[in-house]
Amino acid sequence: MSAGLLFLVLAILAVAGYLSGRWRAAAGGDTRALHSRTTYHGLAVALAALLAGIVTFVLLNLLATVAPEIGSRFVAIASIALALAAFVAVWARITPAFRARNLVETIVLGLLLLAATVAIFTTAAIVLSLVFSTARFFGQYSWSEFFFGTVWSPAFQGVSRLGMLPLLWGTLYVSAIALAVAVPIGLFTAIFLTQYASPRFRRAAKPAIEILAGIPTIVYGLFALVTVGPILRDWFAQPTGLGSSSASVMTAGLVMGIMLIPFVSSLSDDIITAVPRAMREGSLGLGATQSETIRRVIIPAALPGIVGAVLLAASRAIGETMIVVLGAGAAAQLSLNPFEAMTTITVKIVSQLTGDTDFNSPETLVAFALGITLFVLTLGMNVLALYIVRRYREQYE
Amino acid sequence: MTDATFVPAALDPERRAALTRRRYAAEKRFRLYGVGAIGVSIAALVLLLVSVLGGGLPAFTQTFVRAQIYLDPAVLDPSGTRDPDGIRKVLTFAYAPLIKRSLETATAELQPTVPGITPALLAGMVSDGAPAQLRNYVIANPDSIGETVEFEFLANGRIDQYVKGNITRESSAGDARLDPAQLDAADRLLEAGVMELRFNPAFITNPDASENRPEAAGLGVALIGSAYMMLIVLVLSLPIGVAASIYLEEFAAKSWLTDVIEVNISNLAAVPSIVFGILGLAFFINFMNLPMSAPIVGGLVLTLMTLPTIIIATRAALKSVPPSIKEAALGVGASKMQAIFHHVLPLAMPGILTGTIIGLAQALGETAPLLLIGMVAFVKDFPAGLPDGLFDPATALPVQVYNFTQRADPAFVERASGAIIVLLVFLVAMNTVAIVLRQKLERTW
Amino acid sequence: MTLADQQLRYRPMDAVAPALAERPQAAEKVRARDVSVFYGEKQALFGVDLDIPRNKVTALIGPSGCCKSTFLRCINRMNDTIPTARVTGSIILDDVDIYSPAIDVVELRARVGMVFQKPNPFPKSIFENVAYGPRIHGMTRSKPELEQLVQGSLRRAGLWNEVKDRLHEPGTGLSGGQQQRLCIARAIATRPEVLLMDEPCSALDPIATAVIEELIDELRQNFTIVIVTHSMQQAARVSQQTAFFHLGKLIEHGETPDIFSNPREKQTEDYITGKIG
Amino acid sequence: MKTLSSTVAALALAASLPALAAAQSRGQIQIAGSSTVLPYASIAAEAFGENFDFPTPVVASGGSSAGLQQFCAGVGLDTVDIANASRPIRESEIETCAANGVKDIIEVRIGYDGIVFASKTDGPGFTAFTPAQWYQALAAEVVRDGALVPNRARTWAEVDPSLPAAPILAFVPGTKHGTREVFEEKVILQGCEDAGALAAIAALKGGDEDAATDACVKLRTDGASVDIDGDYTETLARIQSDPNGIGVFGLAFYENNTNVLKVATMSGVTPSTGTIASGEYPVSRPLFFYLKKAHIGEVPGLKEFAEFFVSDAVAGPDGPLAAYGLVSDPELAATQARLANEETLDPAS
Repeated sequence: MSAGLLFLVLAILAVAGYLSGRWRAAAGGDTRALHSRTTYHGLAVALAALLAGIVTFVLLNLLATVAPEIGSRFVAIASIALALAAFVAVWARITPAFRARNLVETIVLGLLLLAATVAIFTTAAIVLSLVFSTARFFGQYSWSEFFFGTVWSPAFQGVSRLGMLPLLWGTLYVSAIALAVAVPIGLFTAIFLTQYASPRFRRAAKPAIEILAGIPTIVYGLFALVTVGPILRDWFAQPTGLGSSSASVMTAGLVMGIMLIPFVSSLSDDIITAVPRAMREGSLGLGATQSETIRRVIIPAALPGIVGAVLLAASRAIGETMIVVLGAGAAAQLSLNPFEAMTTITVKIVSQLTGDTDFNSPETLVAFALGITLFVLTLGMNVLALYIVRRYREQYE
Repeated sequence: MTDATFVPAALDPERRAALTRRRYAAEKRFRLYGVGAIGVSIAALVLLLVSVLGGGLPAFTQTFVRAQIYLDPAVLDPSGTRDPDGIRKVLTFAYAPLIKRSLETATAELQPTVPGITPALLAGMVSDGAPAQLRNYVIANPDSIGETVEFEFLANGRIDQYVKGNITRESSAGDARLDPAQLDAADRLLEAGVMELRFNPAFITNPDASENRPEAAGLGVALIGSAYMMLIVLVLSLPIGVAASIYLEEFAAKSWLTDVIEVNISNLAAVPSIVFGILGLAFFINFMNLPMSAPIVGGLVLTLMTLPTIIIATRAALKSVPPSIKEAALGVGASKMQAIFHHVLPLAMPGILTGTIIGLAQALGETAPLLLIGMVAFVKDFPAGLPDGLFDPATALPVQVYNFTQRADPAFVERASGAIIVLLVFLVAMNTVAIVLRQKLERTW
Repeated sequence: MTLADQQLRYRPMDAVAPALAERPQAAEKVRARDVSVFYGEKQALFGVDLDIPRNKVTALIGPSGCCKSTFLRCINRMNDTIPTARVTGSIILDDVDIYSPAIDVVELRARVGMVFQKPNPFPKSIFENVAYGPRIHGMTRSKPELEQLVQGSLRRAGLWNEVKDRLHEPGTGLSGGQQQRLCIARAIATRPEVLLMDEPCSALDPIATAVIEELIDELRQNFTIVIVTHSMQQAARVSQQTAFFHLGKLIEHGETPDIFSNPREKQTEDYITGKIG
Repeated sequence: MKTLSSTVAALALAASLPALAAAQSRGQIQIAGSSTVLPYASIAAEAFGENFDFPTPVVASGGSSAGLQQFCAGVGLDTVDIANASRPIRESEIETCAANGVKDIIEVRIGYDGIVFASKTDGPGFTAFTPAQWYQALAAEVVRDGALVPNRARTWAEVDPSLPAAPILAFVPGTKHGTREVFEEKVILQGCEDAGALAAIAALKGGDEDAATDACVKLRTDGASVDIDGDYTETLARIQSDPNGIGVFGLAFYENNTNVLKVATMSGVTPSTGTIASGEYPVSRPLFFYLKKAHIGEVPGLKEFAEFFVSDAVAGPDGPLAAYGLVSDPELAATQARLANEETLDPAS
């Protein structure tokens, strides 16, 4: 019996449960005497049958991965049998006093909780999908070399050196430049739009800027490569003698900064708008100028939210791939010069995973170790962001 | 400290005037920063849009060539029986000489003649897809064998680029794939009206084409793939996201579990998209054995990516509904669940929808995770209808853009920009809907 | 009497009309002439003429939606912050039309302070809340001076004894009544000439209200006060002058006892006796 | 309660998706692997779809490594049928394959990919190179006065006076590319040997040939040699923004862009499908696809497609693959015969 058919049976069972539950509840005649409305009786039967079936199916399938003797036929029959049992059990209990609504609400609450835990399952799945390959990588390559090595040079022939530090440095450097561009511009954009601009200008400008957020990063990458890179090289790097490469940390950082502007500005916009009007009027009523009000009252009040927005933008910068691929070059090196080519963790994840190297070799598996590093990095930043936001909130609420 | 004659310095009118001047200067500066910031953002937007539009609009037109083709029975039906199976056995390779021969006749008629043009060069001016077009026609109309039929073929990508003015005689000098004589012939054919440049809806509706045929490549499969994925994202992430938000916002007690969920959600919003790609590959494809290149996998991965966005927006929307409304419902004897589902949720709906649309728009433009689950693929056949089509191979719009930029023939650059335009149209449309919704339904309490 | 208290009594020269202090001061601090307010196309306030006497409390009363607050907000041009609002007519503060183009809104608001309906302390410490105005206006030269001023303002607002040990805790941590007094302290720290109060007690319990009312009565010595109130009892208790608004029009105004004991207009009488409102 | 009901319905749907998937069967051939082989495979797939009643095969690209990994994941309709690779399958990969039940693998060589050195048409006059020149320009360390010293050459003329006096700026494939391996082996290592450096370094390292080889193929990291992790379009864009640059391209890519690129000879031989097929031009690599024998007969059209791919009409010198830039394999007939007999790789080899 195919699983599709099984689910069809379960669905039919649920519909039947709903209708018959309602009918049985209404059969007493006076529906006003019921504790719960008839719909709830129907839903109780339907939900009980559906859930019993699905839970049995999932559990038995999980069991089947360790005990292969459980066949799919057995799983299907057991699921339907349990669904039927639940159906009958609930249906039989339907009386005017049956607290069907409470039962339905308990089940629904359970479902809501389940939906909320999807986030946890996703995280677990991410960790699981990274951790085995990472373990294989560290079986072939020393962990201390990976975390503290300062040379990144995978090789087809001879010995690869897979030190993560140059990549981490490149990641942080590019992100720092991107934030240095995006945060002031984004913040001032948000301030201007919320505090100074006429409603008409705001209505036109805000969506226009938000379009920047919708442009695929590949477009930004080409923009970096074709336009920004050569301009920076010809106007800044070469005259100052800092470098002659059009692909540089500065190129990628600037373009990524442009990409992040709407990100910072939308978030800050919402946060600034959320600052109570009373706060603003209180300051203006004291004779503060607009800018004094913004600098001394609105920004401090909105600060936790803005910090959160900036950290979110930072995670975004750290995780960005396409712009760096095209804008920053692929050279893994530790350098302070922003006009030199560098590379980031994400770029190397993609390139090592989509490359032509042996898929069992450390050169390919290193991508998973890099992935987990990146994951831990963004996790750390988010915990920090949450901590900051909560601390401030407690202080001012 | 009872000195009544003490006058604070601030009250000295001159100092005060100076201070006021300074304050106004600061105000002006501050405002200028704002104007500057907006200017930079908008300038960047305009620059980007101009480069995309300039490069991509020509992709919506295409050059076509009309030709009279003699469907030679000796080649197409060697057995002479008009047996459909026999006709099918003749491969496209046999059709190419027919086109070559017909074009040769056509050029001979062109007055004045084009010097240096050879049949091979002429045949090179039509798309590589022309033989297949011819073969499909013959299979559909076996009776036409032996007749001369007029066909309209796509012109070869190089010729098309020349007609559009993207390449000139100077810039194509030295191009091994384009002979000056072909350009002369193209000029002549344009004059004669045999060749023309016109709007090409096939760019939207056709599937992708191989690297030899940039002129035939379209976005059809990518559009359907993207649509399927968005459908999955919508169907899954909206209910799950709303359910999770309701739990967290209305029911969750402050506990370690709630904390863990909160941290997880905000973390997932920031996890690099490439990591979701690894997840999709390891979990959905390798563990759950879902097919590669299928919209279902892309949809699931994007759902997981979109969930945090929707949850965050939904929670904000739920929060903005004043507690007094819930209390009013509770006050007339509704259960908490009823109060939320009957009153709070409908009031929060505009905010939830806005968040959902923005989440969908984000998912629509996402490329990196799809690279790892086989969506960067050459897919020629359209996926089936729903729900089976969810498991058929397809690509997605942003991936198609990436795919086009990877190809050797420069004619694909134009198609990449064209695809970006289509993508942007969708994104702008979705964002507009979100904005209109927000403005129409926005409520202040 | 502390220095701060003296400072609070002292009024600076008017920057626009520096010779004003030497002239005999008129009995009216503020004179409104034919003031109308439009929100977009809609007219909200219709040709109001009203004189507000110096160092007295003027109460603006009337049913909700009668635009008392709108009129109040005209006096320090807070309506400027609403993009669609437009004000016509003139409001003369001492000798200066505050709607003339030469007027600096920022200075005006320093001279005409405002206390709002809901307490709105800034998300800063109590001290910083009060010090905010003096700081932005550059009123003090040194830290001790500022501290003096903050202390004086808090004293005048009757809050000093309650908060002197926790000046550096957030102002948002105070009770509603304390918050409102903090906002009053904040407003008087810039030593305004006129203090506008927009239903300052509507969010407070009766005890806190009584404290504020007492405070208003004291502040009257130094400030010209205009208060919008919903409560006729409150108007009767704290004000010397009362103006009655109805549907965007000023119906009548005069000495508070007169208005309450024998109103000239029917509408006023109806309102006072509770027939409308 | 409507919202609630639809929520429940959606959850049920979510739970049933994997089940639906299991019920699916597949009509089309699935191919994954090298992005270098992708263009050829897609041309072949397109032509196959046009000429046969089978669906057009789906060609995914994600690199040889990812393709082979998918290929080796197991046997069955939820795995790919064909993996494209720009290098031969490795021993360890065959082992992983075998461990997952993929035992009978048919190896098919479709032809060769020529690797050429090209620069901007109006750039410096890079017209002729030898491997030794490339080695001396790009090696991280060179032998000078009996010691290994960092390479300090700034211009090509410093390497060899016959070359233009343009700064050294080479865009070479990143270490993820199979092309890089060929480049290292057939240009840099060859150059190292030609220049006599291999022997000199080996002598310096006490006769350790492997260490000498490692030292030879180590490229400069001071910006003279730039790794490109993207594809050739990126190399081209780099060259267009840096006119002094010279890039390493696939022959097919160069042939599609002859109007902006000019190619240099290597050891006096001009790269072309002819010179590469004859072996005169030294830098090329074979391209492969791997086929699961177990899937023949299970996936409709699989063998037909494989045979069509390497048929004379497609992969021969006059076929569409060659027109695109594939160097046709002179031994194509042998490949066709092996495929017809379904000869598999010997797991022991």
